[in-house]
Amino acid sequence: MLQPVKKVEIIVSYLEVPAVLKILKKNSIRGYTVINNVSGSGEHGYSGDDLITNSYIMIICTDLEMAEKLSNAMQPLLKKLGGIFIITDAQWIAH
Amino acid sequence: MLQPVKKVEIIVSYLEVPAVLKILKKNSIRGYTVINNVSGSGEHGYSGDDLITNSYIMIICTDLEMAEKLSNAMQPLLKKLGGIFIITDAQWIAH
Amino acid sequence: MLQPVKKVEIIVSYLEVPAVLKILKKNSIRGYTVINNVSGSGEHGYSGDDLITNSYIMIICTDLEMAEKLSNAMQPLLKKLGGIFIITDAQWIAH
Amino acid sequence: MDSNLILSNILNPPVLFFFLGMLAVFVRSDLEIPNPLPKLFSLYLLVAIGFKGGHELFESGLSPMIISTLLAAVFMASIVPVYSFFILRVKLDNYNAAAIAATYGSISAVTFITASSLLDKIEIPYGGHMVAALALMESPAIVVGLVLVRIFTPKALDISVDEKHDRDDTDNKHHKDEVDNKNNKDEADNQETSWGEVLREAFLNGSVLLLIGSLITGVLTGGDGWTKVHLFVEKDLFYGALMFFLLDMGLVAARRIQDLQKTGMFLISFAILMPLANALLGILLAKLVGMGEGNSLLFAVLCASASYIAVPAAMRMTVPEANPSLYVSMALAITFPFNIIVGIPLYLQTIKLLGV
Amino acid sequence: MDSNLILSNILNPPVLFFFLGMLAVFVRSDLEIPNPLPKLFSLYLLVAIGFKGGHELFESGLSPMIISTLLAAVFMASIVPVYSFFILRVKLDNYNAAAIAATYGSISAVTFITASSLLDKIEIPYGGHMVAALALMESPAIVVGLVLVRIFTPKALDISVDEKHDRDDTDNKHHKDEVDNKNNKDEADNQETSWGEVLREAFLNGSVLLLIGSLITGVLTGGDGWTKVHLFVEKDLFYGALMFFLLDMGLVAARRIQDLQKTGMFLISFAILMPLANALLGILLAKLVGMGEGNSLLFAVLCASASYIAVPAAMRMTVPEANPSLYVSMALAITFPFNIIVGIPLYLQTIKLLGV
Amino acid sequence: MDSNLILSNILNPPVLFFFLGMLAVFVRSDLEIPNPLPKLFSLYLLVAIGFKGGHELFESGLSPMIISTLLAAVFMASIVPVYSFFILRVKLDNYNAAAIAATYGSISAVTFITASSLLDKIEIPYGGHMVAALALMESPAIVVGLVLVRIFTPKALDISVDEKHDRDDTDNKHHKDEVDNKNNKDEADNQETSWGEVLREAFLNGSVLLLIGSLITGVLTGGDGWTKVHLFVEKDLFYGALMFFLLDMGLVAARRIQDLQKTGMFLISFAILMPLANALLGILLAKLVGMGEGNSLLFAVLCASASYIAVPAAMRMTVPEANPSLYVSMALAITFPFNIIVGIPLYLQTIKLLGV
Ligand SMILES: Nc1ncnc2c1ncn2[C@@H]1O[C@H](COP(=O)(O)O)[C@@H](O)[C@H]1O
Ligand SMILES: Nc1ncnc2c1ncn2[C@@H]1O[C@H](COP(=O)(O)O)[C@@H](O)[C@H]1O
Ligand SMILES: Nc1ncnc2c1ncn2[C@@H]1O[C@H](COP(=O)(O)O)[C@@H](O)[C@H]1O
Ligand code: NA
Ligand code: NA
Ligand code: NA
Repeated sequence: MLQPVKKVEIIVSYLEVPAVLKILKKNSIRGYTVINNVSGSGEHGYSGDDLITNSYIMIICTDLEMAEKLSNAMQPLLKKLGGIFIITDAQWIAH
Repeated sequence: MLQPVKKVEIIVSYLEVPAVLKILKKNSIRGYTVINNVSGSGEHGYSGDDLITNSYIMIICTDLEMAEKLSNAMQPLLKKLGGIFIITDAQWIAH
Repeated sequence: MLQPVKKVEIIVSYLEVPAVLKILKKNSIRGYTVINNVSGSGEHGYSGDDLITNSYIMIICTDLEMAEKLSNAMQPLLKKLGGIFIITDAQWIAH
Repeated sequence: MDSNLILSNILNPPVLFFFLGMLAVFVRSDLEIPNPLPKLFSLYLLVAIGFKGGHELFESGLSPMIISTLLAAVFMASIVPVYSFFILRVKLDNYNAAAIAATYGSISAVTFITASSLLDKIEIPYGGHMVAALALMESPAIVVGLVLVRIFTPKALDISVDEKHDRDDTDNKHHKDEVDNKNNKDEADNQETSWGEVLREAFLNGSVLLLIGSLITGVLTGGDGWTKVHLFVEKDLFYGALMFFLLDMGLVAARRIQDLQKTGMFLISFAILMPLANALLGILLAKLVGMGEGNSLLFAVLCASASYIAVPAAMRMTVPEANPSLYVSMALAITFPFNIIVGIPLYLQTIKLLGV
Repeated sequence: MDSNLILSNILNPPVLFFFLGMLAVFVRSDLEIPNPLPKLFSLYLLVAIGFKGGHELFESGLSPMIISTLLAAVFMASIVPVYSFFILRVKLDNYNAAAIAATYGSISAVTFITASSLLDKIEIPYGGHMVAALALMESPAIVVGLVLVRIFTPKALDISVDEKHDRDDTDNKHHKDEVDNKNNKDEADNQETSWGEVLREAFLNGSVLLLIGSLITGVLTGGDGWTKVHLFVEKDLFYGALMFFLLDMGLVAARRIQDLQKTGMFLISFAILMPLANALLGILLAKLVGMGEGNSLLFAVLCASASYIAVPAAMRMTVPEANPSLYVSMALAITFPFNIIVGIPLYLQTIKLLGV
Repeated sequence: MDSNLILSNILNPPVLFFFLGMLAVFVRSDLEIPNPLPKLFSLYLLVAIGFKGGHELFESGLSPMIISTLLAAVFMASIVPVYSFFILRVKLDNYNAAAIAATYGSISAVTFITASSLLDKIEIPYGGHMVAALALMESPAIVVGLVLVRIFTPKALDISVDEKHDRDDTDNKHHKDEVDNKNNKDEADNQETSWGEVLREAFLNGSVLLLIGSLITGVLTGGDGWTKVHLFVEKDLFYGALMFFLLDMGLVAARRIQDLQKTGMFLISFAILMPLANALLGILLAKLVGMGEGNSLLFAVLCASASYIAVPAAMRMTVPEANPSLYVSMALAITFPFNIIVGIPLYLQTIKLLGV
């Protein structure tokens, strides 16, 4: 009943969320979850709280290869505009 | 000092949060964290942003079997109303 | 291209966030993400919703030892004021 | 149709802001009203119309005409979902038919408010009891919808049903009776809980409670309370909040328009023709009761409008087999703009023509 | 008691909305005012009473009576936690006793505002300097509470204490002195930081700063500033915001009521009797100072009310050994509704009887 | 300088609240206005000035003077970033120079509103068309900034550039031309998308659209709409919202001040001297056009102010090589407070001296 999946977590400026969702669409990924209004600090200094906040995007990939495919598709955006992309192993209930 | 735990993550419509908390209570789980106002897309189309948003619920289970017990208890709800349930291995500081 | 990292997740009262960020600074950690307005229940009863909410803090540590170092630095605070500290293995795109 | 009426309706700041919201989505602007700010405006509008209605009810007292109006309101709210259901069953399965029927049996408070702002503008009077009618019309359709599901798919309300309806949002198949209804051991149990939940959801949901609570507060605090807060619940502040809420509704409705591709012509036609039919029925009933011009318009608008908040929330929990993107999109992306832009002046024109 | 007074108090839209909020929780409605909207109302109310008080202070100037009132305020805020502490120690450990004592020494701004709205309604005048009294009474109790902890459990404020107090929310044991206080090497260090933090938390916390800042703004901008913004800080908008905030407080207080099971009869009685005693003391002091009817009521209400925002936040950080669900629930689920519903008219009646 | 003018400007509740916000950060109070409440105030302010400006435009109609003013506005918005760029290039790389230049070419609506509130206070009239000027001045600088980047670093706008500019926030090196601009196969493609995005971002971003939409609504709904909502968009409510928004701006600006350490004296001087120069140029142009005292002040303020919302958002996406903490901090932590506190009365004094 439990099935291995890859959990992808992305943190980018809220301005870039449309670009990320476009990439998901291109890769035929229909399932994702977004948390807006996230603040944080990284190479580009502090974001959040005031004018430009971050968003957190989570994608559960049942297709294990998809996570890495996605990481390739996201590379240019991350290189250019910064942000976080991580992959974790998890298990999910296929319902 | 670090101790293995199971991290359970649930994403459901905010309307279903009371039902999930009831299930937690039934299983004597007192510790959980909820993030409201989460948006997302899945089999049931887009939720969030406007009228009906999702909630993200996280439960750290120190009792490793509990995670799977919980997954069984949640099955009917997930089958009926959709949503995400995943389990990840983690370590925590027992304080 | 994918590189192993440790993902640290902390849940504490929003009142304690400045103290946690101070600890991060002391350990020269510049990258973190905070989600405010998180509710939850634990040993100290229910927080959130009304007067005192929790915050969720996530730190991706590329330096694998840092996660445990951080767990030591956080111990006294967690002992005193409660909260959650967990570590998960993940992989990230070094961009 | 009287073009002055259309112009009066459109050249209203709130209605123009609805267009502005839609425009923002069409030109892909990043304009947005972040959560939970829209909730602030909707809570405020409910309190304002409730309190104002209560105050006017306090002033006017109960009359036989008011009581007939309230009975007519409950009658329409109960009967609309029934005939809607049978029309929808022609093309849809029972679940979707019942959910959409309930949606159209209930009402949209903002459509009502927009209509009342037109009446204010062209100075046609209306009574505070119409807010009570509004409150009474929110809930019955939810219950009727569920009764219909229970009658036509007897085992459907079982909350622990084991097989999930294979909903498919990507194409346009809404086959009838394709759901497998397994019996389940603790069915009886679950059905009871379910009914309790349903009735609570129907009659005690947040907006109904806030509206009725504000109405009663308006009645109880009488002239004194009114003097204290009337500038909070009416006039400039009220219009301002309505402007912002309609701006948000424009954004939300326009975002839903793309979902309509999956909806098909049958449902799109339904979302325009059913309001017209319901409004006409409402107007005739209003004439029968002798409501007067202003109240008749508000009554017609209540009959014609569809719920996109209370009913979808209830249906999502109680008829999960139905596809929310169908009923929400129809109510929000077609019926709501149709009523706001075309419907309100059209119904008023009809009322004038029929000499209600 | 004068039943007119009770009715006047209850038939006030804000108080009725407090009941509506409680009702919503009791009937398990899904009505809610999502975060951070309640914060909007509380920020607004602080600015409004601060600015209004400042303006009135600008008009009246400082008088010996005003200065005596402010001294009386600081006196009560410092003395209430001391005697409360010794009463509470009979049944509780030092930590919980000190935290609850601090809670009752401080004040609730919304209780104050509700009382002033009753005075407005029955047209009894009161002075702008009472807002200054309110501001002065928020903080001292926090400091007194900590001093008490320091005196009676000398090593308690050590921020890096190694053993965690085994708090137990599920049953009702609050044994005295059960906490193990290990000495720690860098104790002195930590205590200093801790004191600095405590004083800042006490005197510069957000609500105190905003209130005093608005008060000073009201004084500095004089008649000119008042003309510009008076309709923003008083009358209909003020009552409207108070309605919404009390609606939220009703929701929050009712949700806390279930926590009271764990509280026990001793603390429930304390949460009603202590406000009565404090109010009476306040009234006597007010008579002594010669404050007049309106100011006496506000002073009594300040003495009787308990903090559920500033003090809990401070105590959670500085006396973590105390159980927040005790002091928050007492202040919020018992003392606050008691004052709003019964206390305010009762104190006013007493003032009238005593001919203050 | 006329000390009355300075006092009049500072003893304005909104300006005092700006100081209060800064003070809260300096004394490390926990005062905060949680997200998305500041957004509520900024949306409201845009709607209010837009609608009010539209109404006044409706009353006054278009005159040659108004048209000259709007042309002067577009001229200044286009020319300021050009000369700013060449000054900044002396010390900075092209990316940062262009981003900062664009920031100073665009405007800050809140600075404009604060200036208009001073004019209201000292009763100097001004025209509704100045809001149209404001709207016209938001966007051109974004486009000019990008054109400059394109001309001076021809391959920079390539959205899939493979090498990341090694931004370094911790020290103050902003070497010129250190960025490696690799050619990329699908460059042409990406540049096109990029340009479309840029123009949309510039001319259809949320604040521009809302402002222009409200302006047009104000024009279209004429006297009728104005009667309905004027108390929503002007007077007490407007000042109240401005108070809250400036309180938040004080908090935000003060938090940014620590970033200035990394900025260096060159940029700090630029952030004060450039507004002075731009204001002077604006005043001379205003004299040429014959705008009158009030409009001249608003025009000077538009020229002198720098954008900290629209332009940073655009630059972050389109010139990611530039360091946002530079241009945001300069605009927010130096130029904004400078204009609010010193600039506005100084520009007005200058206008009076020059007899504009
Ligand atoms: N090491 C990290 N751990 C957690 N979040 C991070 C980390 N680095 C960056 N972030 C998040 O990603 C956002 C953008 O990162 P950056 O582009 O590095 O400034 C930051 O504002 C943080 O919210
Ligand atoms: N693959 C996925 N990855 C992340 N979140 C998902 C995924 N699938 C569904 N969700 C979330 O779960 C919610 C309900 O899912 P569903 O019932 O499939 O529509 C969605 O609105 C998303 O927020
Ligand atoms: N087992 C758990 N799983 C998830 N979150 C938890 C858990 N225990 C505590 N928390 C979170 O941590 C906060 C503080 O915990 P505590 O100090 O135990 O009351 C709670 O309010 C929850 O948000
Ligand atoms: Na209807
Ligand atoms: Na007190
Ligand atoms: Na400028």
